[in-house]
Amino acid sequence: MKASLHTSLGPLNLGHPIINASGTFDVIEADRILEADLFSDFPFAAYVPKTVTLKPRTGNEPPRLYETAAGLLNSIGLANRGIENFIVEDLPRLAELPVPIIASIAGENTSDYGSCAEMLAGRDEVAAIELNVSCPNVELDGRALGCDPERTARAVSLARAATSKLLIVKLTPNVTDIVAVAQAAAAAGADCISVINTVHGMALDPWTLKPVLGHTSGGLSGPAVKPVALRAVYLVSRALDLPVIGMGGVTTAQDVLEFLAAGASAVAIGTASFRDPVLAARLAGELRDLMEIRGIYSIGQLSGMA
Amino acid sequence: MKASLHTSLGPLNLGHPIINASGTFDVIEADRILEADLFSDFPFAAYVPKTVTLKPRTGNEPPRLYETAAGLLNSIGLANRGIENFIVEDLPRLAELPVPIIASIAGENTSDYGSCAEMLAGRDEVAAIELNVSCPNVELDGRALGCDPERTARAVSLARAATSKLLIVKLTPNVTDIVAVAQAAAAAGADCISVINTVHGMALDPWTLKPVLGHTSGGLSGPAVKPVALRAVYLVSRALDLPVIGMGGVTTAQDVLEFLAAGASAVAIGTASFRDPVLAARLAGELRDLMEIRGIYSIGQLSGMA
Amino acid sequence: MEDQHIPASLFDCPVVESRPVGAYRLISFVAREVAALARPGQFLMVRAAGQSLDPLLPRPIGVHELESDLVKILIEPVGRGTISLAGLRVGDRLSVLGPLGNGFDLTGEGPALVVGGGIGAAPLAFLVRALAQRGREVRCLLGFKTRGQAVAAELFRNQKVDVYTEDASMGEMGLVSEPLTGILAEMQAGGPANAISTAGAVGDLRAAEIFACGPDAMLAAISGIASDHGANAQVSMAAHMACGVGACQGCVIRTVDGYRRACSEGPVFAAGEIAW
Amino acid sequence: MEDQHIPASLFDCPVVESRPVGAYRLISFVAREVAALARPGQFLMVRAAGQSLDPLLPRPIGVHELESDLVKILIEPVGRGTISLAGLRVGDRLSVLGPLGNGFDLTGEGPALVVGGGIGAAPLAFLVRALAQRGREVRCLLGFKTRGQAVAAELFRNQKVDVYTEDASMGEMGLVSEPLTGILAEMQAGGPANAISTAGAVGDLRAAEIFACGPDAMLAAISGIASDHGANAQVSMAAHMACGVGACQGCVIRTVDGYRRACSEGPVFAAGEIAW
Ligand SMILES: Cc1cc2nc3c(=O)[nH]c(=O)nc-3n(C[C@H](O)[C@H](O)[C@H](O)COP(=O)(O)OP(=O)(O)OC[C@H]3O[C@@H](n4cnc5c(N)ncnc54)[C@H](O)[C@@H]3O)c2cc1C
Ligand SMILES: Cc1cc2nc3c(=O)[nH]c(=O)nc-3n(C[C@H](O)[C@H](O)[C@H](O)COP(=O)(O)OP(=O)(O)OC[C@H]3O[C@@H](n4cnc5c(N)ncnc54)[C@H](O)[C@@H]3O)c2cc1C
Ligand SMILES: Cc1cc2nc3c(=O)[nH]c(=O)nc-3n(C[C@H](O)[C@H](O)[C@H](O)COP(=O)(O)O)c2cc1C
Ligand SMILES: Cc1cc2nc3c(=O)[nH]c(=O)nc-3n(C[C@H](O)[C@H](O)[C@H](O)COP(=O)(O)O)c2cc1C
Ligand code: FES
Ligand code: FES
Repeated sequence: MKASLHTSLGPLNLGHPIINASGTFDVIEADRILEADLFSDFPFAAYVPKTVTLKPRTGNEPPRLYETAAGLLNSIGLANRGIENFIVEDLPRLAELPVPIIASIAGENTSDYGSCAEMLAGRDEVAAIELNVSCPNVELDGRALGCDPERTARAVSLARAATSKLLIVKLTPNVTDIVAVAQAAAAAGADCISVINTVHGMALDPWTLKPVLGHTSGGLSGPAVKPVALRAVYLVSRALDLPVIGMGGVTTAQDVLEFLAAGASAVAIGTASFRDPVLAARLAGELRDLMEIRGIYSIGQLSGMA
Repeated sequence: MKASLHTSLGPLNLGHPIINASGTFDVIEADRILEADLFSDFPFAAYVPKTVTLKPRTGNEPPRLYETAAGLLNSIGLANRGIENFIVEDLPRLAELPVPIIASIAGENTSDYGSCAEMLAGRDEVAAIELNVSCPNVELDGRALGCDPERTARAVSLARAATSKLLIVKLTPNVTDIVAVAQAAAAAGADCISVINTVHGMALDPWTLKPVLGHTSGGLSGPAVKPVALRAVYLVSRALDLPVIGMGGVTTAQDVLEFLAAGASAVAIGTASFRDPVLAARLAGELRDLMEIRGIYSIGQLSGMA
Repeated sequence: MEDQHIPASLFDCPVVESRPVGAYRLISFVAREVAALARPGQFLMVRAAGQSLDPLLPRPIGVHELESDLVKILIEPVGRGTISLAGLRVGDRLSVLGPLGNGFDLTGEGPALVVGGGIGAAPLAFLVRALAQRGREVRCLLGFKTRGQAVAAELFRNQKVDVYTEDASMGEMGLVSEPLTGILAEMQAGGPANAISTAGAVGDLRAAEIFACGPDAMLAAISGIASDHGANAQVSMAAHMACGVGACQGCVIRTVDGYRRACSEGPVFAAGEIAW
Repeated sequence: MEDQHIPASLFDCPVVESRPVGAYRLISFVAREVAALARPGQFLMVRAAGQSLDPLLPRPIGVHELESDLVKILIEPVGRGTISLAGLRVGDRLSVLGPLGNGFDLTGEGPALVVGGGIGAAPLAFLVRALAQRGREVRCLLGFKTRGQAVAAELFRNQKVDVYTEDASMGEMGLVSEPLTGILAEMQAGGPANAISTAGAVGDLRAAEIFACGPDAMLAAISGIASDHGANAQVSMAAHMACGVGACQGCVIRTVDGYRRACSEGPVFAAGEIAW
């Protein structure tokens, strides 16, 4: 018997549960630079472009990256060409992808979320909108809007009012109570929760002993944060009756299996794509094998098994 | 010119800045089991015994340990024989150590902190008291008393009223705003801040896909959390005019150097002692070398350099 | 079990042999002090020497055998730590803390029934040899899932070993605990005390004694059989460990007297002490 | 610099040579496709193949030289990633993504002044050879801190190289940027355009052109000298990278037009583009 990898996020059907994490995979650039034909042979079940904002952002001062033990610190600072350019230049090209597009948006204040959602509301190429309320690299103190349940709820309400598209809210782990923020998002109309964005952290240059990152601190991703992410998925999926997209340190098919068992309906790959640029293409098959040797034949059976 | 490693935590003078993290080094057991004579040749500049509580605690259901990427999850649950036994059985033996003793105490509620501090107040063997308000393994939701600035302040006030000994408050990173909790502790009379206790996390058994730990979730330590710890030290030491003990993932002399540069006055070693049981004996010498090649000749000069 | 205060130290040891034994890997390294001090059932905290943080911590590994200055360990690669150990080759170095733990109590005099399951067989080769050297009658039963594991029985060179596999690919088919009742009765009958029909009293040194290492379920079954027959049983228990020296309280086993640390109060416990 | 759309792929490559070259390590591996496609100044994202998470990510490493199916890289072990790469031995395998980045633009015709600092010399051997093959007059200056690094100059086998060390332990003493003004003037004078006294106009193909790779401070100094003499300069910039393919926005360099990604819009930039 062959395990089915089909899964869904509310009304959004996915051929398998593995998608990319926003900001870590650029299909247009990758298709240009790599030999692989990514538009016809796309490894993920949905495509999440880099977060866009109302106005273009140049991003934070470099250096923006530093490897730590089993982790990566970044302080990109949501560098992007703005939602206009995204809609005009990228969306038409992205529409050629054989999978749904989940646009990711962020704002400098709650009203930006409403404005951005409104601009995407009429775009048929966009299957769902992810509200990134959790980037730690915008404010210097690493305090994202999503640290506050009320501001989160306000941002979600404004987006909800602007569109009937599937609304995913991506939360930060840098809070005392992630479940409270998730509940606030749900009450305000979120259809799905993504956890986790990066964990705030910092590194010093080994020689100068000054902060390595131009932005002083940054967000930690990769295998180092997997235990934090798994716990967030477990808690949020138990507390809420919404589908959860799990991410944070997923590097192997075994990790995907664990995030699904913890309660996720889909799993996103970020940092691991940097480590192994062809990882995504292998994962779905390996996941099926791991499910079958355990006698698990559907994602539904697996999801929340823990 | 030889660098001086002398440092201090308020009135408490230390021969060098490297101490052990509570719960990770048991000098009585280690002296019994290992060939080394730890009572005469003690590697740390102060000794912090395992946290004790008013009543004995059996601790959490096993398994209590699991290795993750560059990290260790534990859910010991403050297993200890109670403060009475600690005072009667351990303290006389510990008094033989050539270094100051920093007793670590925790409570199930704020008043326990007052009671425990009172019991230690008259013990000359105890140079300082660390209030562990941050153990993630007592409550099932991982919510330590130290997640709440007000409860933290109350626990500190009660301990402060009970003793004039140096009071160290050990904080959890599992909060939205660690500086706010540190400030509450300081306002309530803390003399020194320790950061960080473990980061909440979780792991699943790779085969059964159930939580590995008997307690479901646990606390993450080791190199994986170093960026989180370094950031906490940097923020807290800048915001407060109190000495800071830095810890979380310190594994090499370079790490010690970085924590001091980030603002710590002393640095504690936890998980790394499991990896290398003779690490502590080497670190002070290696730290001096790293300081000298950088032209740094005192901890004061180094502290806060970042 | 009694603690005999053998001082443990940290050693940096060169690997001089590394070869597959079926699904396992046999690794020999030079560690004179460990070889001089270790007793059967003791363990070592072992990791590949060096700076790599993957894996982060050493793993508890039983002493499989000693041969002059050499210590031998047998590794089943199941996860991050053991896969790394199984990858060691001649010339690589090991960081070794030990010997640790109490080991088996060999001071009894009755016939010994040594039972191993899977990689739990690893520390038993040394045990069987030591028991035989003390002049005790020894029978050894080893159970495995598959032939790939069962070939490890060849490491018990000069000892007669009965092998059981779950898939009948080698030796007898079935779980090693199944024939136990019969064998135990047989051994008790052959014992000089000859008091088996009334079930030899615990503590009777001439009664058969069981020594076991393997999965919890196997040890629990053996414990039940032993108590039914009034035979002593010593079981070596597994637990995830961090410090290995009693400091972290991480490796506790549930006993009838509460939690006990596998590293410093075990790993060998009287079967009757364990809260199965 | 112009992008010539050479498709990059991921390869698993066996190491066939690994030897110290002073303070650096030279590693050769089989990578037919990379050897066929790579141009001077391009780089590879490289890590030891396998499951170890330490280090986690590949590192950008310039193509040092090509030799039929072999790609050679020169490693300065400074941190987690490069120390791991320098530890590779014959028979180990590398995971290699590439070739990546734009590389140097070799289409000019004037004399070429190639300047390297420290490990920045690594990609220049290939460059010098390619320039010479195009019939361009080439002078090469390499600066190092110490003799341990400077022995890497021996890798520029058939090329005349002027070596400078800061501690005078090999070649001339001093920074490589110091003699530059004089040499540049000399080369411009020798150039067929012969318009040096009025400082050869930018874009004049017969004017001397500088190609440089090394620490930022060196590149900034060279850039200043080049602009003083109206010479073109192409500089290869360093940045920490994660994706290597323009996706993460992590490797940006501050240019006069804002941030540019070193991996996909560089690593080679016209010196005048950089906001020093
Ligand atoms: C006293 C003692 C002696 C031992 N002797 C040997 C020996 O000689 N040879 C040998 O190969 N192994 C031995 N082990 C077991 C070995 O320590 C574990 O298999 C090892 O810790 C697993 O680590 P890992 O990183 O490879 O696997 P992990 O990634 O930690 O775990 C992989 C899987 O194995 C399970 N697992 C891990 N450790 C244990 C454990 N201790 N008990 C039960 N399940 C576990 C996990 O739950 C998981 O399903 C011994 C253990 C103890 C306590
Ligand atoms: C296009 C390109 C080509 C390169 N070619 C080579 C090469 O051929 N051979 C070679 O040995 N190295 C080369 N490098 C540099 C190499 O990638 C870095 O040294 C490496 O990333 C350092 O990683 P690490 O883990 O060893 O050190 P880390 O632990 O990351 O850092 C150690 C120290 O080095 C500093 N550092 C790290 N990376 C860089 C960097 N890229 N620039 C400046 N300082 C840095 C850090 O700030 C720190 O002080 C190249 C870099 C680029 C961008
Ligand atoms: C370089 C980098 C850039 C990122 N940019 C974004 C972003 O634009 N929007 C967003 O929602 N998350 C962003 N993230 C967070 C990831 O989407 C993901 O939540 C996080 O990295 C954890 O997953 P991982 O451990 O698999 O990387 C970024 C992460 C990295 C490492
Ligand atoms: C096994 C274990 C037990 C611990 N027990 C305690 C404790 O009793 N009291 C306490 O304050 N912290 C305890 N901690 C936390 C450590 O003291 C330290 O804050 C944390 O592990 C981070 O440091 P590290 O990364 O160096 O281990 C424990 C940590 C571990 C791993
Ligand atoms: S492993 Fe630490 S107490 Fe046993
Ligand atoms: S390294 Fe990712 S954009 Fe350059």
